[in-house]
Amino acid sequence: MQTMLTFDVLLFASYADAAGSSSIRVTVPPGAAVQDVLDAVRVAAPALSLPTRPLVAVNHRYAKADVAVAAGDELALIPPVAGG
Amino acid sequence: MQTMLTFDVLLFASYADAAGSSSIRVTVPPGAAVQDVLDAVRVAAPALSLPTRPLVAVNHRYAKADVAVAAGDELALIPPVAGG
Amino acid sequence: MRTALVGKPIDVAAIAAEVVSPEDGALSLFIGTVRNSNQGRAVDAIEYNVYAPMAEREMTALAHEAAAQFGTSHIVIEHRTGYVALGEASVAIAVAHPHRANAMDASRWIIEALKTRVPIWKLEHYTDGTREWVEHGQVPHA
Amino acid sequence: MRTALVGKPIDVAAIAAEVVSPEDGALSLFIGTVRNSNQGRAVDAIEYNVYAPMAEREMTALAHEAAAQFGTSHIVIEHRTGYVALGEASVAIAVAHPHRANAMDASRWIIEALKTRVPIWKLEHYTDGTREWVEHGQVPHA
Repeated sequence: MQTMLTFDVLLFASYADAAGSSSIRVTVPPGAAVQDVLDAVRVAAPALSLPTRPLVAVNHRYAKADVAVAAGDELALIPPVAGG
Repeated sequence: MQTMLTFDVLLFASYADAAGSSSIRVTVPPGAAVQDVLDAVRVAAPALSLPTRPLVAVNHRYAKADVAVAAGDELALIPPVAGG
Repeated sequence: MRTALVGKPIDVAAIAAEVVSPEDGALSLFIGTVRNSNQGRAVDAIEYNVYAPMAEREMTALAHEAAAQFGTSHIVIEHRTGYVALGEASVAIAVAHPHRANAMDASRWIIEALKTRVPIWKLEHYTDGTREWVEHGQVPHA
Repeated sequence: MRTALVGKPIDVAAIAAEVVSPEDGALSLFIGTVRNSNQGRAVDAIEYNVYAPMAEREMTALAHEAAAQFGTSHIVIEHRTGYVALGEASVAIAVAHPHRANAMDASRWIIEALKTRVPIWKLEHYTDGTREWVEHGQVPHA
């Protein structure tokens, strides 16, 4: 039996405000993808009320929902950006 | 009989170089238009070899060939501009 | 080519001097500045929240993509972090090229792409003491 | 709004500071610079010949037309006269506006119109000692 994966998913701006934290810890089974992490975040932080398809970054790159995650990955939820 | 009109038509850049002067004196009859001035310039300075329809300014504004000229007007021939 | 997140005021003249090479005939500079109102509300300052390592990666990627598309590596992008006062520059994009169309096209492409992709967020501080996250697509912006 | 023919180096930072007002969120700057070659010939310097009173009149007219068309009077145009050395700015166009699209559209409109209408001519001095008047439409240019 493989070890579960634990991530501290980074939050920014309005997401961090809504969650009251700059990260949220989630645990997903081995072989999980971005979508599984999102589902776990929704359960762990219902106050966050994420949009249907929030942007996610894996290791500083935008990643689709079916991208696999691995131990040590840096995961972040990206609210609609507003630089400039 | 009315007095003839005399102008020192201003020349710039390649026109001044071709004419060997920064202005050229022409005399046209009363009631003359820009086109008459141009014709007189061609006679007075054949070395200038003007294009068929050179740009002309009357009192610092571009003027068409049929614009009347009057004593005291500042006339200039404008080579293709190249600012910037 | 250089991109940077900066905590101090942006030096426009220094960037202009840095980006122009002897073969360039044109420099296009876009500067975003903090304006005193948005959606009719009086603004005091903007606080930029940045996901720094990813923002740096995306800014570098933008510069490389623009270089390939517009034919110049003479590109500098700087974006402020933290509090930025009224009238100060929040972002500067400088592109130099032998010809003006490429320089202008490139700087415009970069600012539009930056506002779509680079993970930076702005918290507007209003003169009435309230604050709000600005989200593009939700409100008009500069 | 200000337009000027200038005999000294253009101060880009001063123009940027001058043109931006508190309500502006965007500044678009276009700078033309003297490049080291044109049509494959090595250039030493450019000498600008200007029909000054008409050039001033046309530059002012351009600024007013741009103000009406793009909705901002925050416009500065400076053009050098006489000799301009390699790498120096020959022209600077600065437009500030609450929103970036207008600022960028206006500065681009102005440089294109300036190159069509303002009576200024450039004499290129080449490193081989020869000189030639550049005429738009005849040769590519920045």
